[in-house]
Amino acid sequence: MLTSILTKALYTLISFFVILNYSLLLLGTMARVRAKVQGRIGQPVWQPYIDIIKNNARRSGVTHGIMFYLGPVFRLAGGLGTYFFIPVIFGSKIFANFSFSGDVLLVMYFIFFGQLGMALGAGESGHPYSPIGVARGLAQMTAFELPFSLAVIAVAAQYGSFSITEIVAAQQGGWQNWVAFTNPFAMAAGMLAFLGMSMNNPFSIVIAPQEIPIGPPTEMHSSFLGMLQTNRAIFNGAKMVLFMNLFFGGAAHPNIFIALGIMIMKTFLIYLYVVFVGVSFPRFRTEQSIRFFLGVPTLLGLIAVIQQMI
Amino acid sequence: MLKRILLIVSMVLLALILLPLLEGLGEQTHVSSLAEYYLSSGADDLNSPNLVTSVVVTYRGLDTLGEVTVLFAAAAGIMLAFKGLKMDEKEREKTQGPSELLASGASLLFPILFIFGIYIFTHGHLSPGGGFQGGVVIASAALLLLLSGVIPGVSHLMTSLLEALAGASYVAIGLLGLYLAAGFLDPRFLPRGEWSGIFSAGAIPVIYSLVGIKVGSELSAVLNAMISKGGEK
Amino acid sequence: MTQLLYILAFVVMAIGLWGILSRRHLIRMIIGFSILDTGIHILLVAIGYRKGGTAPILDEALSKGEALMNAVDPVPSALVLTAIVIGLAVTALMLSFAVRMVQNNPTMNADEHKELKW
Amino acid sequence: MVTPIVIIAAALAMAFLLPVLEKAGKGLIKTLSLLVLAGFFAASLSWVAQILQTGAIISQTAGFKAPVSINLSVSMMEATGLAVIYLVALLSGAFQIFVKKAVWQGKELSLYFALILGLSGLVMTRDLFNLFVFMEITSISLYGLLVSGRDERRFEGGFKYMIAGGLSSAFYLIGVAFLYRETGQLNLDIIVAQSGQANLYLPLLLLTIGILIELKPFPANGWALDVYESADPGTGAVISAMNTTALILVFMKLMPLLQAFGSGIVYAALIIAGLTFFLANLAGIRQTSGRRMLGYSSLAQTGLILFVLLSPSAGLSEERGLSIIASMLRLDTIEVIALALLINHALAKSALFWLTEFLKKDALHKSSEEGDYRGNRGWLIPAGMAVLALTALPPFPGFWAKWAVITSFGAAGNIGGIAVILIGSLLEVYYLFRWFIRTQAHGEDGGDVIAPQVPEDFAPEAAPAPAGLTIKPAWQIFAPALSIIILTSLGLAWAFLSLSGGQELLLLPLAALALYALFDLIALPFAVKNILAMAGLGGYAYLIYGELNNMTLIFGAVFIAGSLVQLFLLFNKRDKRSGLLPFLVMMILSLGNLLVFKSSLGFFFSWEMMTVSSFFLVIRGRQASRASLRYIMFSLAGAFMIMYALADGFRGPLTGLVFAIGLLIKMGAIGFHIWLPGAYAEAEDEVSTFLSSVLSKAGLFILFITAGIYGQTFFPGAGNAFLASIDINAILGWIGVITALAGAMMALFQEDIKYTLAYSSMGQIGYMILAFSIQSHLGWVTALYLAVTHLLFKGLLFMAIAGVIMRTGTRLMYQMGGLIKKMPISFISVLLAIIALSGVPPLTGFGGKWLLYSSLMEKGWYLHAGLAMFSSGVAFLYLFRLIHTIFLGQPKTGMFENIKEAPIWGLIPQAIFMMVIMGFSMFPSLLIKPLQAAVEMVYPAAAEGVAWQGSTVLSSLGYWNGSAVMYVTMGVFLIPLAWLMIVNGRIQKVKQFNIVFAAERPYKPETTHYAYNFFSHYQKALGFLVEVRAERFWTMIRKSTDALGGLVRRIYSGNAQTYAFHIIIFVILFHLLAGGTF
Repeated sequence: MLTSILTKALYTLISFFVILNYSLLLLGTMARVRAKVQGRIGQPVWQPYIDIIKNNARRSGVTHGIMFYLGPVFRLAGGLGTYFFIPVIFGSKIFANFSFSGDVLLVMYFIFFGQLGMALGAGESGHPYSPIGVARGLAQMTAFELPFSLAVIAVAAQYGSFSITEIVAAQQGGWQNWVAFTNPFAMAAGMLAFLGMSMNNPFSIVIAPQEIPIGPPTEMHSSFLGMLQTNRAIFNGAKMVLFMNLFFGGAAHPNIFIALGIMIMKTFLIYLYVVFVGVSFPRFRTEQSIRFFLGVPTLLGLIAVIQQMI
Repeated sequence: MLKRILLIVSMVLLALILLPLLEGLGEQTHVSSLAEYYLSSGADDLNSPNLVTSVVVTYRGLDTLGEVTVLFAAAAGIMLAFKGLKMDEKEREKTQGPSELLASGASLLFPILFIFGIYIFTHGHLSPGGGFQGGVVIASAALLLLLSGVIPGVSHLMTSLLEALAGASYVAIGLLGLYLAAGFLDPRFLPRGEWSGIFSAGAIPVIYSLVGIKVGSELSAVLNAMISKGGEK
Repeated sequence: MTQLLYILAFVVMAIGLWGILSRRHLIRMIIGFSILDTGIHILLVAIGYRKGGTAPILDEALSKGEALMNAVDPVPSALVLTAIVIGLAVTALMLSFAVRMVQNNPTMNADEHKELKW
Repeated sequence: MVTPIVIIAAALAMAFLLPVLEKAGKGLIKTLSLLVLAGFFAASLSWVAQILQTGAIISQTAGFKAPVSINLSVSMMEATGLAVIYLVALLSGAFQIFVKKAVWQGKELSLYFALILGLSGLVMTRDLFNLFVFMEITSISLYGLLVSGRDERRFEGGFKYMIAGGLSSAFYLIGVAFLYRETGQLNLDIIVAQSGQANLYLPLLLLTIGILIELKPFPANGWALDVYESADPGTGAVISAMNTTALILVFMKLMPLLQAFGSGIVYAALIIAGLTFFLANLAGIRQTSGRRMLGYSSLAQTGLILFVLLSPSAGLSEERGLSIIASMLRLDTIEVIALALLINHALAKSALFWLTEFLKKDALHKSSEEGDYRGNRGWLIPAGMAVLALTALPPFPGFWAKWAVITSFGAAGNIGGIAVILIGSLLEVYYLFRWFIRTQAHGEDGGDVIAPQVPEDFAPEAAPAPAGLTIKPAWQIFAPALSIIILTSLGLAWAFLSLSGGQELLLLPLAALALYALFDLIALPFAVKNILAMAGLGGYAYLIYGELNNMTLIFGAVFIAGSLVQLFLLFNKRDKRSGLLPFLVMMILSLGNLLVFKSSLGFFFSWEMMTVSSFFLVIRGRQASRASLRYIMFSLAGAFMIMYALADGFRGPLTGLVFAIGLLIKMGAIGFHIWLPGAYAEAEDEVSTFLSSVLSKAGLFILFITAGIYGQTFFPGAGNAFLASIDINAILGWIGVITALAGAMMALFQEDIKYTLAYSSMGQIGYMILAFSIQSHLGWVTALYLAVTHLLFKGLLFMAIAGVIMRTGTRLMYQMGGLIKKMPISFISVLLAIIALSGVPPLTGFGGKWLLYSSLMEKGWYLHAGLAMFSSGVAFLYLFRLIHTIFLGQPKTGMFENIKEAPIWGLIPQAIFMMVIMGFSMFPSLLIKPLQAAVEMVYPAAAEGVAWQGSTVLSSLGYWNGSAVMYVTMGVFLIPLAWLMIVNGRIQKVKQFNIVFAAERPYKPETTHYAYNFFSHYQKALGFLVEVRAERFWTMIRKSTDALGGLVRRIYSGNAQTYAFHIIIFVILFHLLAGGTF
């Protein structure tokens, strides 16, 4: 019993370590990519590390109350939890995380956990920009949630399972088995929803109120901010892993390192796609993005679902 | 105009509906089964020559009692309606006083009419006539006096007292019939008397007299109320 | 003969009804009622009549034995008597109500006594 | 022994003598009158006893036997009818003598006795011409009584009455004349006995028309309305109660004659009666004059009684109480029904008429002008009960009679009859309740949606505005009060007879109502009352526990235990709050009774009791007039549909659908939801929580039990109708999911916090409907799971919010803000509740979502699943807004500085619910396993592959381990928290408005709270989805009904001549309906 718990703790640590570093590097890389597109040199790849360390090292700090204090904790817990409920590498014990606790539904709803906590923390800060950003973000979230959930439903219906592991298992045996190819409409709907989920252009209105003062929600600073930045990396990673699992066959190889490589490659491409779209399009207003998500992506999702129904 | 046409149409339709009633209404040679009884046994039952009176006062006595009540209620209603209603001073001035001729004529006629009225209701069981007719004649006598201005008004107290007592006595006689004879309003608790006599036919003449008094006083009171526009000043 | 009486009754009733329905003057409406009542009374009397019948009052002209054969039906006569009195009472009451109505709203036109409606 | 004829003589003697005796003393005649009236009533009762032994009492007159003389006959129907008449006569006489003593003198009393004489004669006589005489006595004495009124217009009304009365007697007399000519007889019994007579159609037609006109049939009833409007209320009561009763009895007397010689006439009268009932109610909804409205209601009730009497199939019911009464009184069932309706109408309507005597104004234009009688319970209680009685709600006799009629019609397949009665009744419900609600509306109640309150009037709980009327001295109310008491006891007696076969338990809510009303009366301290209420509920739970099974146990926990916990909240307030507990306890017990009823009548009785009690809870709100009207309208419309389905015995899928719609209305499903937000929101804050968290489950429960489990026993065929027709479930499913979405969307755009919560409840109910309609093991477990958890988190929310509103004095969210520091416990409970509600793991809400999607996917309802996910996202929006705008952001300085945490009694129930939520979150199997057991009877788990593996629940699609999720969440939460505490050692607390790290520094906290119109962008994008369509639709329905009613009443032009013309038209119409030709 004890050993199994300890092993699990060790595995969890490894998994955490991998995703943290990978995600931070990915963020840095993508920032550079974006800069290149815009004709700038950009920050160094390790800039996210510097930010986090610097923020955590700051000695001054104020708090507006308990919720404010707990907000970033909630946020990071949400990111970590989301990640831990997803099996990262198919067939690997180390990277199976806590996926036995629940299926894709759990993951979908656990995403809200951090967002809610964050929103509450930011809300207590008393700064009006925070709720403005939250209102926009939540509004947009419900919108992209619809095509995304339709895509998930289509996939679950396709394989008769909500279990991520089983979905990945069903996609093994070559790229032609990936959902992206067996159920392209679901993949399209999901990937369009993913644009909104990652809050890049053109769906970045959510963070607009924060841009004037500073990074993530407005009043957060020092170690709070550091925690949020950590989460941003992990949460990003978690989402990309989820999409990889759902639509692109997951990462599976007997050799754990090759499997990791596959994972890195796939998620990198997924993220690259987001950045690619982001640099190509201007920003939507909230109501525009809502209408967008409820338009073509939802239609695609509907087609995918109806396909399954027929 | 449209309304008029609608009226005519509906009247015609109503007439058409009721027309079958007229068909087959030939001359009758027989009276109804009910009447047969009255005609054959009525005289023996009650010892009253006037069979109509027998029917009115006894066989259908409840109707008559009701009838009295109707008149009573109407009188009460009318008096309530005129109660507290004052004639305009101007209007009063406009009314001309009665002529001398009318006044003298009324004074002359009143006793005759009054006695005639009494005659009619006391002989109701013998000849055509009865309480209502007699009462109306008496009331017309009172009307004559009122119109001619010989008396300013009929005493309210008197009429109401008379009316009440007559009415109550009527009910009492009915109850006497119930307890002394065979049923409510049965006149046979008084002796049958001799055929065609004024004190015959049991309580029928008493009842008719009471009705006469009641109707006479009631109608007088109503007329009084209408003329003076205010029964009780 | 009796049929004529029936027809007369109906004509009188119709006239009365027509008066109620078409005359706007309150008093004329009431007169219409009286006429209608009169028609009904004629009808009742007609119903009681038998061919060649005489009044059901036993006297020298009509002995007890003959009554069954020759007297008219006494019942409708009794009914008519009651109906007349009732008609009288209603007419009197109607007139007094009409007087009060006109006092509240000085017009005899029934069309203009429409404070209560709908 | 007083024979009938003595009554006639006594009444007559009184009539003749009173004007004279008056001279001797006013006190004398008044005492004498009352004694005689009481004697009449006693005599009629003694007849009832005598008739039971010896049969009909016959009085011959004049010493001769009928038909030679006129005879009076009193059989059971007449005796009981006379008892009603004499009872009302006694009460009415007492009312006039004591309350209107200035007006009522010898003449009036004398006329009154003439009237009673006329009515008695009408009922007793067997002679057709004599009947005419009594009819005239009645009419003429009534004309006379009209004179004694106050209204200037009474002569106009009286004149019209005379025109109609004159015509009716003319027709009657002509009819009698020809009848005599054809049969040679005037005695009813003889004529009937002479069967095989010549054609009596036309005489009987005229005869019937003569009687019918007096019964005010459509269209010949304009005069009656004018009379009701202009007459004194006392006289109105006399006409409506006594006159109608007598004339109905006359009509019953003529029935054998009509049936023997003119079936066409019976048919025509039936149609006319139905038309009268329906159209009078239709036109009634436009009334602004209270008395004229009561007049319309009287016409309608008369029509109803006739309709029931004449319907060939109205007496088929074998209802227990009805049969017992019928055999006890040796009457036909149909006669008992008619009698019950007569009593119900006579007592209730006369009570209402008497009560209007006390109103300052008759007109009811705007509620704010004349309303606000709520201070005067002496007026309100009898008025409310009378309205309940007239609208045939339990426990009044009308309820039982109507149930008998409707079930009889159902058994005979007479759907048209059911439709006429139910739709007409609904219209009557509308205007009677509107009238009642308006008279009692609070002075501040604009009768419209709440207007935003300006921050200045934050005064908590304004003192009630001075009452609009005072009845001084209070005893003046005795007549309506007595008549209602008698009516209630009769109803209770019937209730007891009906339910005595093992369902006595169902009477408990009434007992509780009485008991707690008594407690209110003796001014027991509220805390004591509340403790007694809790103890009572506990005892009740113990009482019914043995009768519960797996399914009912769950709802029992929701209804009883859920309420019990929330009762703690009521300790909050120190004032008397009379009227709250009686209805609350009654409602909870009625809900509990839904679990243990044993017959469809028992079910419907409890259902209506629940409706009534909850209505009186809603109406207590300060601005609830509109909401309560909607509530009662929709509730009763739903109840009527249910009644129809029960009566029809679930014979076809259509009936099942109607039943389902009835329940959906009660649950506030989309399209029928417009009553819901107002009712939940405008009720008092402490009451809202009961309504939303407990009451809202009633419809769901009935859905469950009718859909199979117990259906076979109680509602033969119910299960089949549901289970066999998948279509109904498909419809339910879509309705459910759309309700969920619409509820969430509408909750989004509310500024009023209670409206937000109310719409949220609507959305949650939508999920339950959806889950129910899946019709599988997992689906039903979901529905039950949602029901239980909804109780927990919605109760939590409403209770916490009640505390917030109590402290802040406002319901508008944007006026609050930053309360987290002032009310931290309330914040935690709201936080917990919204996490649970939104379905975010690790709390219980997620279980509901997981179950829902799993079952939906299994069912193959992918689109439903998608929409459900979308609406749960939307729910997230309003939940965040809820917690943010109230507890977070900037508090308004000055306004809420001295606010304290909610009182302890508000927090205790919240704490209990929070603990339960945490428990269920940690160990979902504690909740899910009992639910599975409940569902097992219909849908076994094994058939669908639903299984448990340790603490992981497996569906055929996925799995969920609630405990593991909890541990992981705690882990990932605690580790960063520890990290933060280590790193962030020297953290400094700053004041709320010290927004240091933002670039801009705003000046005033008041303008810094981003709360108003929170989701404006969302409204821009998707607002079109929640435009007020349903509201508009129902408004259109109301307006067009209004317009129709306006159209109908236009024929009552007020012109005496037109009314006469209507009578002619009526004759022609009647002739045509009777199958006559020209």
